[in-house]
Amino acid sequence: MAGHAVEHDYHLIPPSPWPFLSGCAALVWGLGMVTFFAGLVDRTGSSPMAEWFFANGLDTLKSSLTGDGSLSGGWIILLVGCLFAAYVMYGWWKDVAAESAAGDHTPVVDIGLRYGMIMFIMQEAMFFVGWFWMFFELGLFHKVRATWNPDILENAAGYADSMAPGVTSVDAWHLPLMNTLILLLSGTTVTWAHHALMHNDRKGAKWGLFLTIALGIIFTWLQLIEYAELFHLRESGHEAWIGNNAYGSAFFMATGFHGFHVLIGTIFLFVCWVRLLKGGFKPEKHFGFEAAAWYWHFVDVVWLFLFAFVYIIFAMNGVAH
Amino acid sequence: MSANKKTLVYLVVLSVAMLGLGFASKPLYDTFCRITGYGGTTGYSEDNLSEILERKVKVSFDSNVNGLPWDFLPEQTDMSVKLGQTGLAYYKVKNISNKPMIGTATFNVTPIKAAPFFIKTECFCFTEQRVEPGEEISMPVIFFVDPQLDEDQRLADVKDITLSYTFFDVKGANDDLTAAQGRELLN
Amino acid sequence: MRLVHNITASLALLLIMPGIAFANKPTDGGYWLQDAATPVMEELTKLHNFVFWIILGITLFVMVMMGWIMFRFSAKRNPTASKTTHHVGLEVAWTIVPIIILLVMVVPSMRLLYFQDALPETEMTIKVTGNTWNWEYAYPDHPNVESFISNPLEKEDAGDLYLLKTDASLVVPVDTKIKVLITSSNNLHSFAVPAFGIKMDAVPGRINETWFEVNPGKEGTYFGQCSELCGVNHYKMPIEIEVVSKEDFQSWVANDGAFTTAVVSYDNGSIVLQD
Amino acid sequence: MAGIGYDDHDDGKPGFFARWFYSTNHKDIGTLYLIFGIISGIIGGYLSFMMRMELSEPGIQIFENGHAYNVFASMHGLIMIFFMVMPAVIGGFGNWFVPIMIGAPDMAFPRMNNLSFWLLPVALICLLISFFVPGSASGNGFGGGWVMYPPLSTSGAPGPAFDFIIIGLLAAGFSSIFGAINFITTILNMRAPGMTMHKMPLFAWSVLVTAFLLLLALPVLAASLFMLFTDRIDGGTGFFDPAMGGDPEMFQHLFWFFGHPEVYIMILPAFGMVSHVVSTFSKKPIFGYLGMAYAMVAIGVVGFVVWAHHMYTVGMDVDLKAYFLAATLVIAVPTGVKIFSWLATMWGGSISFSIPMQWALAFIFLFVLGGVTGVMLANAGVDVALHDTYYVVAHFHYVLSMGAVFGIFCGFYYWFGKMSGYLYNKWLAAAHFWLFFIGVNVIFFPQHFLGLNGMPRRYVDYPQEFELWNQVSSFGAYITLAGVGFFLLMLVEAFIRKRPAGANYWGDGATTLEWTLSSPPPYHQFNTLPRIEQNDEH
Repeated sequence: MAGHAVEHDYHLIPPSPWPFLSGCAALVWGLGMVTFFAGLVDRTGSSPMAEWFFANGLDTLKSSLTGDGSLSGGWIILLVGCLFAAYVMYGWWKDVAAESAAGDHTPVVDIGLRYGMIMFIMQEAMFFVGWFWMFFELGLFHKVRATWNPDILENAAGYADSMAPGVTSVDAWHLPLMNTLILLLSGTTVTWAHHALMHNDRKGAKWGLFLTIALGIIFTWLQLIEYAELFHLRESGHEAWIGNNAYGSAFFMATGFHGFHVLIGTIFLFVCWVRLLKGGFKPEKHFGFEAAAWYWHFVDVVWLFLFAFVYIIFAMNGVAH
Repeated sequence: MSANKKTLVYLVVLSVAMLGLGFASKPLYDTFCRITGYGGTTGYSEDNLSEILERKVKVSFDSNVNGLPWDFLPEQTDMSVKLGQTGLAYYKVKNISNKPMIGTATFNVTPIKAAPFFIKTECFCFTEQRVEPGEEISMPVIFFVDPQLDEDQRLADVKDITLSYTFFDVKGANDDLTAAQGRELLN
Repeated sequence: MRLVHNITASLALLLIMPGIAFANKPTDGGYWLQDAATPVMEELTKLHNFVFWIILGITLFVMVMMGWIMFRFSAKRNPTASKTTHHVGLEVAWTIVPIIILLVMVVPSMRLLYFQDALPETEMTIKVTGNTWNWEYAYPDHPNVESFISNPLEKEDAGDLYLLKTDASLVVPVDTKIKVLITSSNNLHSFAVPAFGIKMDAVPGRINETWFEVNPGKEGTYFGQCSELCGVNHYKMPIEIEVVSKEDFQSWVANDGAFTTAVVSYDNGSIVLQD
Repeated sequence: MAGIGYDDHDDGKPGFFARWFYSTNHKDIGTLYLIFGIISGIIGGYLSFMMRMELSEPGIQIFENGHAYNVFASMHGLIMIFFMVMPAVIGGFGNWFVPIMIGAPDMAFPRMNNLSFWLLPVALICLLISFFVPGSASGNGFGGGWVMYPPLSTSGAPGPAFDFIIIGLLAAGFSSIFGAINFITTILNMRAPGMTMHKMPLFAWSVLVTAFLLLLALPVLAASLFMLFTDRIDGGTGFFDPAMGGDPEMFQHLFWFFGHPEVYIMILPAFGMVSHVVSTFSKKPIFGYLGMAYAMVAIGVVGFVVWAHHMYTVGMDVDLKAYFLAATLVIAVPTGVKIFSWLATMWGGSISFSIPMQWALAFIFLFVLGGVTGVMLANAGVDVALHDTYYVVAHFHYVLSMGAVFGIFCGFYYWFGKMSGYLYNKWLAAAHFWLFFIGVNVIFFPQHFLGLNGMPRRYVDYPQEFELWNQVSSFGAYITLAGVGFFLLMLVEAFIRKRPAGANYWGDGATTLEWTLSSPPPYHQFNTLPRIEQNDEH
């Protein structure tokens, strides 16, 4: 049917290597995940097959890569997988940015991109639903069954009793409060950048975005300090360290995954910043920037939930460390 | 495009509703039960401890050990208490291995619907217990059954409540024993 | 298509033939629930049969309708298709009628559910612990009976009852309301006795409870099997329950959990052992 | 663009490697999905055939021990669900026909579409690796069932086999999530002028609902898989470890919150395809189109609030059981609406019994059979006797192995000419249908009897009392195998003979947009968007 002129505004894309390479990167990353964590722990048991697997496969690879084999596990494979994935993302996004600049993103394509981003954020929200569900289950209903404290529904303070006795919780009004303010502030700076961009005030946009990224990095930094302090508690032999129970599991995994999303959001904003510096984005068309801003706001909202439930309510009866 | 946008709005609202309904159905249901007094999670107020009813329940005691060389038994199989009346029961635990060991106990109560009314004012659960080799220790549980149990229609048939404890080994605390034995037990 | 319908129809007929009286274990070629030995299982069987008739009716209705439509409206007999696409009355009807059928069904269903759950005043308790891979039974009310482990018998010893027979059966009295506490020492298991209508998961760190009461005159040996995947020997942890008369049970308890030939007499409820 | 210098709007097909590995064409990607689905189906079918052979008589004949059998059973479930049914119906037929049916030139995000596909082989490789690496002390592979309940999947399976499965399922999950985003955007944003939501073909509707289910359910699975992963690390988390205050039962809640919508994810697209086939071969438009569309939406919505009916015996509060019982029964209503609407579509029609129609009729009948046993199982009281017995196995194979799979074959024969451009041999196709139809019924109908009689699932060996029906069931596996043989024969024959199919080889009844195109359709269709008349009747 060649020869017909294309009379629609949709964007037909020529073959692209990135999806296939993404699959390859995912495979390397997945192998890295398994070998890294399987390598950390001696899971071989007594199976001869296991001995063979580790001796001939991973250990050989590991020692050929590291020389001595003192580092157990396939962290190198994991690292290679991550770098591979980063390379693919770089190439993929570069193509998208180039297509956008070439005018391939007609209004209808632009709307499609918006739908796509909304759906993506929806699935991210459901991912956190899983973690919050676990958190509430451990906080509320697990103890209903276990009759730890039956008045949980009477007052919110009851949440705190989901922790084992003596477990110290993080004081919500120190670092977590600061982090909340930082994220809220970053929400305003990103809006500032957006409005500046819309009014073609490129300098303001650059500054707004720069501040947002800086605040994102500070947030991550403070979160790392908080983790470091908590790990220090374990090192010092504090017997009721929160990592020793299911509450701690939920705490670390929920805040950890949020932190991971902050990292992704920061990188996303950073990419936008670089594009902005290079002269990308127009006042009337800058969806890449908007998507980053949406994502940032989503991360912000998740944090507010974490702050309200994980830090404040659960920590009401907790002992500040 | 506006038709599309409308559809989007509808669908987003729909999905949020689906999400919300799914996520909220369990807590909502529990809350509903509590408010109507129909379900099992009736709350209790803290200042009714003085009230003691004539209705009696039999409280049975149960014990389990999971992955520890310990003997762990209740010192009484059951005891009859009035609603609101404080009961005192003892469990004894003995370390039959030749090294000191640390365990931690979880507990639960059946029937599930009666669990929220079973209140322990002192227990040894969720704290680490260290027991020397050959040592035998006795551990008290002080509890009462909330008199509000009597007001709940659903619990009219509850005459027997079981309190069960399970001792687990503390992760990492007894490594030399559990790394080998624990796996053996599991596989 | 007709041939297939005939086959399925005859299979359905096979199903509704009156059930043969079954023993206390599965029967080769058996196609129905095992014989009820407890009130719960009796109720369960009743509800099952009730629902079965409803779903059979629905299936037959759809089948006959389909058969008729395929016959009547085949291209040969009906060369020109109609263009009807809506009939409000019909659409409302096939929404309302199923709702009514479901409402009819839900009443006995809830009754059974609550009957199973409401623990009556039980006369004794047994405790079941699932291990990998055997069951451990204890009698908390009878401290003199030591808890024991019930291992499956190997093929040579079990004969025809391989994968059902154990080296130590759970002994319970007939006509007694018995509470069963179920837990597990590691993986999930499920304590299931089909003839009693009980099945309850054994979960580590949790205690679950259920109850049964074997009907008078139903003494005998009953069999069940672990019903929650628990690893390599999941298939090989059968449950064997010996239901004995109250007197025999008393003597079993008096002998610290052993059947002996010793004569036992009962004097005002207390047991007197005679040589 | 990495050296592939094709003009954006070139209609020519790229070279082999670029076309099949770097593809951005929805039809090519759909073809890849279908080929992938067939390969996975053969692997999964092999696993189930071995299981049936093992069970054909008491005693352990084929497998080394119970663990090896459990590995086969677990992998059969995972591969059939994630790598056969889902890729075939959503990835394969969805990719091929959703854009065409709504009058779009391609999917909204063609590159992401290809990513969705390429994550699947990655996932399958991870699952296949897990076969050959240590699982537990009893042997290689993971034998904890497709439901992966802890503690059997945490402390009970210490080897890396299960880690590979987690990684594989995460990859498959992200594949489906990206696919879902793509379908939703395509359907909402790329409908041809005049193609309103209420004029959209039912298959597109079914994929839209499915995509929403995927989007909302799979992230929860991803979260619970991460929990399993970290629980498995020594010194890691304790979500499902009672010793740390966690709760193994909680995994079941999270899993089934995903797992129940997953069941509808597999069956809804089949509903869509069957609707088209029934309408085409009755030469009548769908009866009660709106009711059909919104019944699917209702099934999707209710599907999210019934998950714990898979957990009646875990020791749940009785009122919760009562709620889940009632909610589950509600699903029978929209499902009934669909069944009756299909019957009403045929009523007054002029029915020709071509191969796709045979599959569709068999689908309706067998789905009813599987559906009514679902009503039985929904009764929490009766479920106590049937839970985790072969009755459940029979039930879900009637709705999946005969529901979803019959739907797949129904669509396959319906669109085979459209996709390949060739006509299939009717005799081979008929042999496939009849052998398959008889085979699966012989396999699964006796399993109802086994279940009623009390035979538990996932048993490598069973008491001799269960022998008769197991023998019958295993005999059915031979018949089904022969049926699959005819399917492959049919494929080979069609591609050797190359009988050209016309644009609309089904005649008047086939009214959706794909029949306005040539067979196979041009590499890029609808360079001029079709216009749907406002007064088109459904």
